Amino acid sequence: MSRPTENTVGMVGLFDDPDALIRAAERVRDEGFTRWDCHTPFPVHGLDRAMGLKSSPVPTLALAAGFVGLLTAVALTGGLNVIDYPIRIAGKPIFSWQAFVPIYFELFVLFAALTLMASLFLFCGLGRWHSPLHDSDIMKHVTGHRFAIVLEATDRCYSEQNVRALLEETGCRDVRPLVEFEEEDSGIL
Amino acid sequence: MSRDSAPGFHSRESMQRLKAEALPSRSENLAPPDEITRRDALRVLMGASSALALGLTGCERKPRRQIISRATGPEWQRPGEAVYYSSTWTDGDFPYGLMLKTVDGRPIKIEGNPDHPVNREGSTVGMQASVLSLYDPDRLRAPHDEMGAVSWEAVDLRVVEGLRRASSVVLMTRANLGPTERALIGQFLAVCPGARHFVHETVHDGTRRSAWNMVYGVAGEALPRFERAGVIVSLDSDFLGSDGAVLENIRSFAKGRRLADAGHRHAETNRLYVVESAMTVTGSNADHRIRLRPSGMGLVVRALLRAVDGHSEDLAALGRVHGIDDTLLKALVQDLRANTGKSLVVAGPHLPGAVHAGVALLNDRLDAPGNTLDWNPVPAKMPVDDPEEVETAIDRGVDAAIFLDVNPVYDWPGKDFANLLKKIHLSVGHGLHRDETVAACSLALPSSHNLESWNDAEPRSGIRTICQPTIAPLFESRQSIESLFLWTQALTKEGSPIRECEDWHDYLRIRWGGQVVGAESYSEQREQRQRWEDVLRRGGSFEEKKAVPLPKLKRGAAESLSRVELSADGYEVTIQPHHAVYDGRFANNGWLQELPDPVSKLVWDNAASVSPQTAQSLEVSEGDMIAIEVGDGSVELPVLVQPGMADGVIATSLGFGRTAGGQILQQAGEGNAAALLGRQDPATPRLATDARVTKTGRSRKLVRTQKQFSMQGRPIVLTGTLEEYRKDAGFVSHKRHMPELVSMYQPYDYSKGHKWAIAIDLGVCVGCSACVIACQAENNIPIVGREQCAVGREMHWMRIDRYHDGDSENPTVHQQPMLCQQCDNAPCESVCPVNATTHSPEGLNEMVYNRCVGTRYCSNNCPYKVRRFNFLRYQKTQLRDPLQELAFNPQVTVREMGVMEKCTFCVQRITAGKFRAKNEGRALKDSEIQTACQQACPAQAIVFGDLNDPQSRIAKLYASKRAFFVLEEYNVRPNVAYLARVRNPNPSSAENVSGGHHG
Amino acid sequence: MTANSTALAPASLFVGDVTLKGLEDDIYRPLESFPTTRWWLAISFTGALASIFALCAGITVTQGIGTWGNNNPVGWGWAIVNFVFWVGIGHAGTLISAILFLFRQRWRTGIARFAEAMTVFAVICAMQFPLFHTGRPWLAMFWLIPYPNDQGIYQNFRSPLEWDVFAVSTYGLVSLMFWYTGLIPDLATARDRAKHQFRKFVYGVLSLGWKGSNRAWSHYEKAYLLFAGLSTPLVLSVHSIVSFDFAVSVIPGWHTTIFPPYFVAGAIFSGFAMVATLIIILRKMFHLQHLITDNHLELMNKIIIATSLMVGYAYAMEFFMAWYSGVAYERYVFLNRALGPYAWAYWTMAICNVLAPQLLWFKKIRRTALLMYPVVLLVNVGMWFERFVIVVTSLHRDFLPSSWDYYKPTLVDIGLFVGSIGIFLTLMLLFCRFLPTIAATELKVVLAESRSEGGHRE
Amino acid sequence: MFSKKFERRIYIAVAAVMFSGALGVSFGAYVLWPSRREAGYQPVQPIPFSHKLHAGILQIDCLYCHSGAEKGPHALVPPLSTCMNCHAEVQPKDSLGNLRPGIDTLLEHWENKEPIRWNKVHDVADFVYFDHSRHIAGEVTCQECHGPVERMEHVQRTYGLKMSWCLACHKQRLPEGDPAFSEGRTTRGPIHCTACHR
Repeated sequence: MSRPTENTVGMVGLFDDPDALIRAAERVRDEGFTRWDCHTPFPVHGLDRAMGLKSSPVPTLALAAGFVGLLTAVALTGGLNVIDYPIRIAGKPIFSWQAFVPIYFELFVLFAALTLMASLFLFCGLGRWHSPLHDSDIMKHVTGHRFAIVLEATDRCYSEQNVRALLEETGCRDVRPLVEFEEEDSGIL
Repeated sequence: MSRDSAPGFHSRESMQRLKAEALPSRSENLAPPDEITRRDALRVLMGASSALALGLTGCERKPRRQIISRATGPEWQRPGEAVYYSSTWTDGDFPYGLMLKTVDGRPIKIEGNPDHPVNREGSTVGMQASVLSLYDPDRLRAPHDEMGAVSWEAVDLRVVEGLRRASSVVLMTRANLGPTERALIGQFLAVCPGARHFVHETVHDGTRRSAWNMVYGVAGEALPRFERAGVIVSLDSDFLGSDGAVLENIRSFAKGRRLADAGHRHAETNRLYVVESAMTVTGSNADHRIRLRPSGMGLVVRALLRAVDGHSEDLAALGRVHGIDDTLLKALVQDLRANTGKSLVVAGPHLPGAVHAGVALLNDRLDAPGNTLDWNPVPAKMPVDDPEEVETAIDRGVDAAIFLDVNPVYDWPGKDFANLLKKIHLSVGHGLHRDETVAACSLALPSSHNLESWNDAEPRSGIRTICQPTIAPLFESRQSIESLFLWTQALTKEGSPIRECEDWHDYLRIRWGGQVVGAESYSEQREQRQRWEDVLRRGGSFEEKKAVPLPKLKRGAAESLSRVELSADGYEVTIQPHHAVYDGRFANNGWLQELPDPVSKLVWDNAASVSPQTAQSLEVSEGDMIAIEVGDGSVELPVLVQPGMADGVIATSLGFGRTAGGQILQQAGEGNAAALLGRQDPATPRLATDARVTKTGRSRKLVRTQKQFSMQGRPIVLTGTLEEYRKDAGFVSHKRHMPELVSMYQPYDYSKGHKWAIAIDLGVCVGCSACVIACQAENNIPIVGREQCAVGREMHWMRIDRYHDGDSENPTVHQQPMLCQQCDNAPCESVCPVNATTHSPEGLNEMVYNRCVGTRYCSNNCPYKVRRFNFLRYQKTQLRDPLQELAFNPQVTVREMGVMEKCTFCVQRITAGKFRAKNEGRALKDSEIQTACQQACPAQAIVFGDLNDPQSRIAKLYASKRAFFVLEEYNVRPNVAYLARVRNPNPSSAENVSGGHHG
Repeated sequence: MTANSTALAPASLFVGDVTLKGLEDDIYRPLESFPTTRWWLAISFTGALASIFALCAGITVTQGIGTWGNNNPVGWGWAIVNFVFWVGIGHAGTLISAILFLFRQRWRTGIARFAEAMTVFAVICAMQFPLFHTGRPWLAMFWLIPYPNDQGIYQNFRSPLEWDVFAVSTYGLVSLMFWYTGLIPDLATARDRAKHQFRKFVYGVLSLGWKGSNRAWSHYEKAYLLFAGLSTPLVLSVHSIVSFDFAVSVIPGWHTTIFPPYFVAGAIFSGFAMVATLIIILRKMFHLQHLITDNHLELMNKIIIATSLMVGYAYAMEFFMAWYSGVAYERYVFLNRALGPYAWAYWTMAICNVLAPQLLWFKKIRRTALLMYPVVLLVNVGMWFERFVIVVTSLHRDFLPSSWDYYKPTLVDIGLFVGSIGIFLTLMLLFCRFLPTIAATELKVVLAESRSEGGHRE
Repeated sequence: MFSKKFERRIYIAVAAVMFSGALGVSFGAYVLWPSRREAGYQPVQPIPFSHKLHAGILQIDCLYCHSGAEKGPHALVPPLSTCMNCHAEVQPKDSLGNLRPGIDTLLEHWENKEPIRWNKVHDVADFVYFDHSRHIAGEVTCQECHGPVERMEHVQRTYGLKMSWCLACHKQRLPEGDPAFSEGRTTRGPIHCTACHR
């Protein structure tokens, strides 16, 4: 096993109170940081605005996917029961769209829901397990009952002293460097 | 070559050709089916069952098959194509003409011979089911002696030796013997000096025949001509069910019931009065039905006789004694008097001679002879011998006994026959199965089946029919009469003509003039051969002869006989042949065991039918066992409560309680009613008037395929009276409320091409159930067994629904054949998720078995409940032997477990008919295609055809004002129209019950 | 302030002094301790029951539907009864989660996770029956799904059974995703609480790398809201479509327009009853009375009364409509239900579903687990009988009296039902042991709110 | 624990599973696709009968031997007597003067009146009720279903004979005014179920 190397990749400020976090976030936002995030055990009301996040594109995507599902359903029922092989059933018209409505609805919902799930992967970083947060015990606080603000070293505005000062200014008593243990890469696997 | 033909027979031309090429001899072309045909027979859903995703067939390609090309193929027979043969049904109670459909050398379906004047195309359930018995794996397959299987040579040696040495020989046969058989028996008796011939049969009309013999002075039988009768009175005669040439009776009775809308104001139908003890098919069709104990029948006849002459005081007495409404009787008498020369009285064969003598007098008084009554000097059945005579003969000592297709050990109306058999040194049992008698004999010889046999019959003067084999014997069997022929031949001196005959077939052919010994010129030979082939093609010779008039009645003899009184001091028991298994000879036939009784809908069982009141007084309910004792005979039977039975009467059937002869009959009910035969008076073996009945405390669940007989006031079967009909031919519209039928959708256009439909005339359907078995035979419908019937899973695609109406003790009966209605707006179709049931442009509700996944939703959603589901592997359970596969119709897929099935209007016949017409470049003719049920129906109540042909019979029936659809108000647009039954009750009778209910 | 709004106040959803840490400990305790002997006994019992299902399904597939009690008029028997029963139960979860979420009912958090799990498991049970009830399941499992094939024939999209395929599979899938989405933050908590490396690894993989990032929360909350928004009409549609199996037919007693709302109400009714049945045991076993409080029970009981009245109304309305329609067949079916050979089933249903829940008008009963327990049990029984009455009594006597018959289940029928209960309970037990049974993250929000509320009050 | 390497492994694993799944399904579907599997079947026959010679070069009409095709459902493989119509005379020999192997076998069977067991090349499931006569009457050439038999030395199955393949032809729309319109049919063949299944 190769020796892990230790890199400091950012700075973490831990808070006990969500309101303090919001205040800190507002500061950080105003300072012009871009590569930073807050980590909370539960969604904190007002934090989005404090962080200056844009509203999520998820609803639009889901709606679009729903319509794709609807069209798929129309194509499926119409294509198979009307165009491909029109069979007389129970004296009903070949294109008995009334009877296809349940399929239309279900596929609308199914497609929208699948898109929601996919957008979670896409936008919420699901499926990205690796994070320096795990390497120390910061994550333990975050999923428990404390609130963290993380500023990444790659940010343009980042410098260790600056950031530490900034966080302490906002009333953070627990500022820690974010450390990443990097194992030496050996091949793809 | 061309000859007259009744209109509307299936594939007339091709059949003529095929019949012309009937088999020249047994040895040629009768090879057992080879492998091509075996494969063709097996239209099983094998592919579909293994076809998974993508319609894949697992890892292997589907099994590869071979085509076997013969060295020389018979030119007239193409694989897979049907060939028809004429023949005769010699197995049953009457030798009806048969038309046998064979495919690749195996008979698969039996129809009536349309040329046969007695039955025409009609067939009985027994005839239809005969093909199943042919392939019965339980048949005795080789001759056996006490030690085991032996060769026929050894058998013949032993029998001939035995007969030579014997000083006393008994030959026992059935009553239904052809003229050639009778001739051969005569020759046998001549060469075997100690031999006596006895005829044994439990179902016979000996009592009636001997009464006729006495009153007319001549042997023979009276032939009722129902078609000419305006008023028919039946005294316990089930002439539509079991008495006489039933197919002819039904046809001629229906003739007198059929109505056409034109001239409905003056429409006439016959009127049927039934005085009966048990509820029968005939009673179910009565316009007036009187319940009466058999012992009262004599009184009725005498009272009627006097009343017709104007002395009606006896009628009132009858009312007092038997509780009969005398206004009805008075109306009946009036009717009879008004219809002199057009009325007919018949009495059941089990009734005592006094009744028959009285009936003869009454008919004479009503001028029936020559009008509604003819004479047949040559009855199909020989008179039955007195059982006591046989017993005495055996008691005196018999060295050898030969039993040809009789089963006395099972149904002997006397002493324990098995014990009698033990006294005989050499007993020879010849039978289809190893039945009770064959098993008890020293030699057990397998008989060939009807369809493997040569024979003939002469049921009427001028009608002689031939029975020819359509398949070589499947086993090492021999026709029983052929055995007798060979033994006779061996006993005969060299040089006599019988020695010249090669075999029984030869003997028969010579007697038919098909071959004169020492052939003359070539042209003469050719003419003989031509004549013989003509006989084979037509199925016999049917000469148009003038009806034989009834012999002059000897009034004195009749009057004295009619005065014989019958004592009655107990429960009265009548014993009738079973509607399906007859006297027990068909007990191993699953189709027949599972055919619901037309009256009680009972399957697989025998029962003691009693009226509700009798059941109450006996303190029994359905299924409770009662012991019936008559004289020294007794039987234990489960009770069946049957409305319409006369109080104090127990009706039961023969044919159950078989103990040997196959696996199917093991499932059937116990209780052999033959134990009661002739115990009170050997002269009236099937009637007892002093029976003792006790409750045993045991019970047996009776399985009935219909449990509810009330129509619940629903407009299902619509009926009206003749008076209503005369007033308004469209009386059905008043019988129910019909809302306006609206649909969201534009209906499909069916005006192009064909539009198939069926019309069923309820006015002429008597409910005989021949259609049910015909359907089963045509469509490879499995039997499911007694246990499965008990949980309501019978598979019949067609059933006869029966409803009781009015008086709960003596109900009016409505019957309705119910089959898939092929609805244009079929509720079943829209609910099938996999498109397994769809609608054809010809209006058929199609069912694709290989697509069906078995959700049963279609069946749930069927308002008529005519769909049937393969809950288990019914075909597999039924097929105990690959042999049985040969009975399959190769044109119909055999359904596997988990598949829904239903009536298709015999789509295989429709397709075949259409293709034939198209290939011949002509339009389809009306009635060219017949469904199996239609073809079998003796009353011609079912008509199938193309509604788009305005000249077709079906189109005319659809236009009839009597036509209605069941559940029409649901707007499913069925394609089966029912023609309302028009009953003809006497308008002057108090009991003027009209059927059909409103709301 | 009305009692209701008090009950709905966040503070009323906890008993005693609950801290964020304590709450988390209480919820995660079962996951982090070794299973008790009781649990092992319970799961061996339910596992044995579940194996009965496998046995009976095997018998059915190899020998045919003939091993069941179905016959000719009664083409559907216990299998479809069980299907509708389980689907009905499967409705409470999504309903509690989605609809109550949309209505911002805070009390949902205590029971939502559990109810959602119940949904997923009930749908799993439900899905078995339509498949095994077909005569040829080995074909049905393919031929009901549209995929390219060489047969050239496809499904009939007019059939309610085909709608079922789409509805139930969509519902199952969406419920699963909804449930799992809710689980992700809690799984992350489990991961971070884990002491053992293996446990950490498993929960780590399952939580898909959740880091509680607010950028993620922002999308997550939107997505969750949308899941709720989609699930709400879905849950209504699914049981409507299940009811179409009957309502679209022509059979008297089935062909009724009241069925969709009646079925949905019934589903909610049975779903809440089943949640109550199980959660009362759960909170006792895992000592969660302070998180799943009597307030929760009372609120559920109120919904049970409400839906019981709806169901009762539907029963009455069916009779009224049968009479009012003037159709003899309809009238007969309902008279036959109440007075015919299956009257015992009908009255069992009516007593369990309409009469028994009336006890819940008493506050004492509503708030006492022991007293309400028999009532909710009876509702479970009654709702099974409701489906039995609908399926069997309508079929056994329909239009033509000639085909009328009686239906009796066989041991295989019973085995399949008991087996499905086994499957359900086994999954439930596994769930209780390996996944957080209460939505910890959401409860933390509520707790936080209740704190701030409390703070305001002080 | 959740290193980049771990992450990468999972990605690779997921990608591999998805890829191989997709590959497996498409390959399986390709290999097992029924018409593809059924097509090309060419069993060895007991007599190396050459359709190329008889139907192609000698131009014997198909219906001469397969005489049932015009008249009924089965086309029929001829009885040996049909072969002997010609081969009683035509008995080609090889350079050594021996009878050609096929002829040899034929004559042997004919002498012994022994049937020949041919391997069935064109076969459909038992629940398909195919009728040759209707197709011949509908002017469907033999080759449309059997392929260019007259060019085949040994017959092989050209098409899979699966339902979708049948339907492709049956579903072809007829031109307006076709006589079939008067029968209510607008496609080349009937497409309702009982046309082939019952």
